[in-house]
Amino acid sequence: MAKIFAVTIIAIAILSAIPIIRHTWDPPADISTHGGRIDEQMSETMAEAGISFLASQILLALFIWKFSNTRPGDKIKTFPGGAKAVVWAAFLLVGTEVLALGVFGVKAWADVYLTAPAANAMPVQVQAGQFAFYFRYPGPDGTFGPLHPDQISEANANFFGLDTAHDQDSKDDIVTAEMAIPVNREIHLLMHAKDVGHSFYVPALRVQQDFVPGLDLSLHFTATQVGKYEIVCTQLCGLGHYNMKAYLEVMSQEDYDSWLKKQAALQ
Amino acid sequence: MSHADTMGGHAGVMEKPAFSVPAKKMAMWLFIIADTATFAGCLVAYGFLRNATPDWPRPFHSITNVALMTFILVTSSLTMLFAIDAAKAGEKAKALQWTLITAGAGALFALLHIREWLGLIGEGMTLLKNPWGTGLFGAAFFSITGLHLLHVTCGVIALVVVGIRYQGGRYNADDLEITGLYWHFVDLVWMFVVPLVYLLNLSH
Amino acid sequence: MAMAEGHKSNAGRYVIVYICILAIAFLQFVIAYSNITAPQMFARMLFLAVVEGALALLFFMHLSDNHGLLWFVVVFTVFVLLAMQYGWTDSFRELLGAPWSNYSKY
Amino acid sequence: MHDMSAHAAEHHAPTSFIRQHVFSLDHKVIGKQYYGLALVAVLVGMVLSWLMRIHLAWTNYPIPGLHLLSANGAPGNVMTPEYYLQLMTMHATIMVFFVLTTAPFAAFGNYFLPIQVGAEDMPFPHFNMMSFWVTFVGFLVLMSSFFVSDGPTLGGWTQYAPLSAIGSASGPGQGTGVVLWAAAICIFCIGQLLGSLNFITTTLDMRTKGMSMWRLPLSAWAWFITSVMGLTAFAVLMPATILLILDHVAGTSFFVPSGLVLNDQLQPHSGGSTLLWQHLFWFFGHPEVYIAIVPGMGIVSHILVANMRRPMLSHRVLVYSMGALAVLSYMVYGHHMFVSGMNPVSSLAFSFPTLVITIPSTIIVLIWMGSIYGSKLRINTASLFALGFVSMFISGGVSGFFLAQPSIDIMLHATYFVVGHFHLVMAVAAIFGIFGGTYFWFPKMFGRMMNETLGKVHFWLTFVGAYCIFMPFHYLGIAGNVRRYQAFVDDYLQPLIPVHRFITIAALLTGAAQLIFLYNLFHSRFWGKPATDNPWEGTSLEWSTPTTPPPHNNFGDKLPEVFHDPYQYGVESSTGDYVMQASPEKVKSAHDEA
Ligand code: HEA
Ligand code: HEA
Ligand code: CUA
Ligand SMILES: [Cu+2]
Repeated sequence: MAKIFAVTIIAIAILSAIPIIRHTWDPPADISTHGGRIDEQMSETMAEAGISFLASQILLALFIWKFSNTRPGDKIKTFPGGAKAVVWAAFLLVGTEVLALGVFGVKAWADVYLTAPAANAMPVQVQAGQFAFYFRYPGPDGTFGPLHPDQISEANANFFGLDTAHDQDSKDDIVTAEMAIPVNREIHLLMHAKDVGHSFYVPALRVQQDFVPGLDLSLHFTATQVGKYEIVCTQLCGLGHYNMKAYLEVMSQEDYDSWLKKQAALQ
Repeated sequence: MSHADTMGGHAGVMEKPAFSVPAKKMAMWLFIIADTATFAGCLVAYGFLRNATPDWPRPFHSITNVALMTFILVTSSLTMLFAIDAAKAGEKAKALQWTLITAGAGALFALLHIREWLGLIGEGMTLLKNPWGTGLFGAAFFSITGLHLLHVTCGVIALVVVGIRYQGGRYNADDLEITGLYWHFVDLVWMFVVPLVYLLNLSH
Repeated sequence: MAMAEGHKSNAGRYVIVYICILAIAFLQFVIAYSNITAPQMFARMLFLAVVEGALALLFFMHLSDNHGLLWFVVVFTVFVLLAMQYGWTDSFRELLGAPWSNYSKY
Repeated sequence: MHDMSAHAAEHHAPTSFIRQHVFSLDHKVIGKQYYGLALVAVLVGMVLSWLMRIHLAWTNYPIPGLHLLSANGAPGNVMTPEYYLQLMTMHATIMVFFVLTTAPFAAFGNYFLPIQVGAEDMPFPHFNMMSFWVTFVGFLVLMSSFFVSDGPTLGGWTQYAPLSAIGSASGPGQGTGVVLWAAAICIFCIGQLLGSLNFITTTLDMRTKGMSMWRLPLSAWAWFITSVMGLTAFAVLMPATILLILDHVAGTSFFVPSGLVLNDQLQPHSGGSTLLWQHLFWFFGHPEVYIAIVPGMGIVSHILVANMRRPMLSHRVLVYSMGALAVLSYMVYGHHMFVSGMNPVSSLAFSFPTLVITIPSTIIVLIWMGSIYGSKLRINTASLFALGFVSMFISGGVSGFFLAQPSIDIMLHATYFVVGHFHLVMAVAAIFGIFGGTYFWFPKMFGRMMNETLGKVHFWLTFVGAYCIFMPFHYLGIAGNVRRYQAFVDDYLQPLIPVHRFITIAALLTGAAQLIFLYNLFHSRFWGKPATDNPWEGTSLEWSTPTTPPPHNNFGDKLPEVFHDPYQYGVESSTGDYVMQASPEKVKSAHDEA
């Protein structure tokens, strides 16, 4: 029984590792400038934690194998070095791992969250509401008009609550249901929640950030590959949570300009 | 062997209790730790919201009432200590007397507190809104002071019950002391509620 | 159980502590009327309240007589109370807004 | 409280049925009641998970009979999106609170903590009884939300505001459902606080002669450490749920900011903070997950030593490590909030202690493994489950190590990677603790042995099955599969649906395997082989009771006296290779620490 158990543990551990090693299920390929660090952090962790995982499982299995079929006369042995060795091993091995990954990780994290967007980054506002994203571009004047929550009306397609009659800045704002951005240009995403918590997750862009009702937040990123990607909501927001998504279209600058013109005409 | 004996750590049969504190008293201390966390949770929530809200109102004009309440509650802690002292010295009648005085002070405190509430309600303050600013003020104020008032009320009842049973011989000086611990704790909480909830919201 | 013989009254000590607590409370009321900023006021109030509370814990609740229990209660409670304070940075974040996130800056 | 306890339980056995079986003051009966409650709860939770799994794999297929559960939730037997979320919320709430807090902690702890410290009972039997019945009422309140008009809440077990706080405008079940949920949790907290008071005072003040703190078995230490955590964790969740209820019934806005618009209606709320709820919830939430696992660690250690026939490499290091987990658990809660909009600097401040938590965890695991080295390991169902716990804890713990890094959590947060992580540690490891405890202590609790063959079959199916369910969750998460989705409509999720089907089949089979356990449990209860007083040749006090199950006052008319450390195995004594704690026999031992 013990031997089968030991073999099973080893088999499970190795089988578990195979899809990882073969990259059977990987996240969508990275299209951001900051994502490389995140991926690197991920694969380093995968290597170190993976080795720890395999090593511990296999060791466990071997010990079970070896020490479960002792004969009555056998003496109890003590692990060489005893508890002291164990504590030292834990502190040294895991401690260095923790320190190394912890310290490297700071950089990857800071890239996303602790750096200011470039001064020339292109602003886009995104609003999350049950169960859709809407995007707003500032238009030719480069400024966003103020939001008036009391004027929000799905029926009149006034998703943001803009008062185009009175607010000069709002008049040229462009509101869309999908997000288009030019490639290789830093985007400064201004996040606003209309009702409850939502999240902005684009796996390919390596960004995820919750929307917090009552607190506007921001993200900044640069997409490097033209293409169509999915923006999905990852914060439970109600019955339509699973279906709350939008497309992110990364375009060449020319395509983007003409797209924006078309959208402006539709307002 | 009666259970009551083991609670004190029956010499010879059991290990000495940790910290030499018998189970009942230990339980009260643990309750106090937990209750501290409860009050702290409420106070942190209040502080978080107060700090985050620019239009936080500072409506209190007069501090006479709350000063009086503080005086009464702190004094009731003193009378509680007299009760315990008397009980430890075996002076039963005196102990009961002091306990009931403590309970009376607690009741007076509760009455003043309710009067205070009624006054604020009269000025238009409710859980939802008040004339001075964000509605959160009333919600936080009534929740925190309400929780404290609940503790005072329970304390008064406990004091009366324990006092009477002490008189009847069912409880001893230690039980009175444990009730006293609770009472001092209610006082201690008030020492934080007054400056944080009242005095910081005093209008100038 | 603790019985009459050998019990000495602590009334004197209690009254002294009582007066100290009242004095501190009085000081708080005075500070409440002084003209200082809210954070300054808060710091002073909290400090004095902690002193008051410590007096009550030590002498009214007799923790000064039992050092083992004193350490257990104080270390445990203070640790938990401190751990609860992480939220403050977000309180300020809500007050001041998250950095780079105000759309009307454009 | 005084009238409650002082004159409690002069220890002669009660005679009336009510006092014996319903409002019993006997910690052993209360322990069994808790066990029964957990069993009922786990079955409900498991059935809910089947329904969820079937729906996830074959969305919009009818599940026969489902409309009987809720006509609104499953018109034509097809689960609606909201009903999926409602079932998910109930699944998690039931499992976390009413299974994982009650079974390893309240059930086994109640039964065995007083016995292991050598006491007749807990110091406050009335509190103990109330603790169970209050918890039971909490369970009823939670279950009642299945029967209100728009069903239970759909907000997830974390009940993030403002979804949880603005009422039914935000979705079905967000009105009465949330109030019932919050009330149930609040009541539950009260019950567990009463329990914690009893556990701590039992450990500190009720130890029999010779039972110094260091002579407590590891299971007793684990319960003690857990109750210390519970004391403050539940005390903070309780007011948070009350504030949440106030937001509903009184219309306050603690957790609801102003300016929210639902269905084109500007909400009347003003000023609250949604992050505040998250801070309060997770301040409880993270200690809670250790409340779920630490008793399991204690039980597993206890089972392992008895089956390794040698003491742990170091008793003290294990205890210190569990203590370190408890301390650190208060400093890491923000790792659930890395991308929640919390200050990103705090994320780093939370990440570091979270990473550090792997060190005591590693020490615990390595002490177990190092103790197996050179031991004379006995393989039986209990020890298999204990070893299975170790394997599962390693797997689940390692995936926690990924999540602990905020930079990686950007990709993995709110994906099935998280679901895989916490099911491995909670739904498998901690549940294995319960299984191990059951197979190990059943003879003492019911005086009969469980069937070993059935037990081993149950173990194999569950062990392999659980890995088949919960390992693939990690792959899904790495591929970006978002959790709390009732269906997978996004383009990039389509290729993952076959994986979900595989998981569902594994889940149904693993679930079916639990029927073997149930059969074994009930059959052995009445017809099992009668058990001896000490079937596993254990050393701690529960094996020294004069009868099996123990008499009403546990040890007859005389409390035992303790002469040894808890785990004196591998010695030479008159009884064999072990000497019991209560035996005055002097033996030569390399391991006497006390
Ligand atoms: C029993 C419950 C339990 C336990 C024990 C743990 C243990 C750990 N958990 Fe887990 N966790 C949960 C239950 C639990 N967790 C739940 C329920 C959630 C989700 C809640 C929700 O959102 O619904 C969650 C979510 C969660 C998150 C948030 C993820 C997110 O939402 O984005 C994080 C992030 O840091 C985390 C980290 C950890 C860590 C570092 C440990 C560590 O304690 C693990 C330490 C153990 C080991 C590491 C294994 C043994 C060591 C070795 C074999 C040595 C070598 C290994 C390495 C060096 C890696 N957990
Ligand atoms: C203890 C906790 C626990 C347990 C046991 C389980 C058990 C299972 N869980 Fe669950 N689950 C959670 C806690 C738990 N879960 C939590 C916290 C969430 C998060 C919800 C949220 O997002 O808000 C969740 C969410 C969750 C999801 C994700 C939903 C989503 O994000 O959309 C899924 C999906 O498959 C799932 C599946 C399962 C399955 C198949 C099982 C089981 O079927 C596995 C098989 C069962 C067993 C192996 C145990 C059986 C035990 C016994 C029969 C007896 C034990 C004895 C006693 C108690 C006395 N669970
Ligand atoms: Cu929006 Cu989920
Ligand atoms: Cu956690």
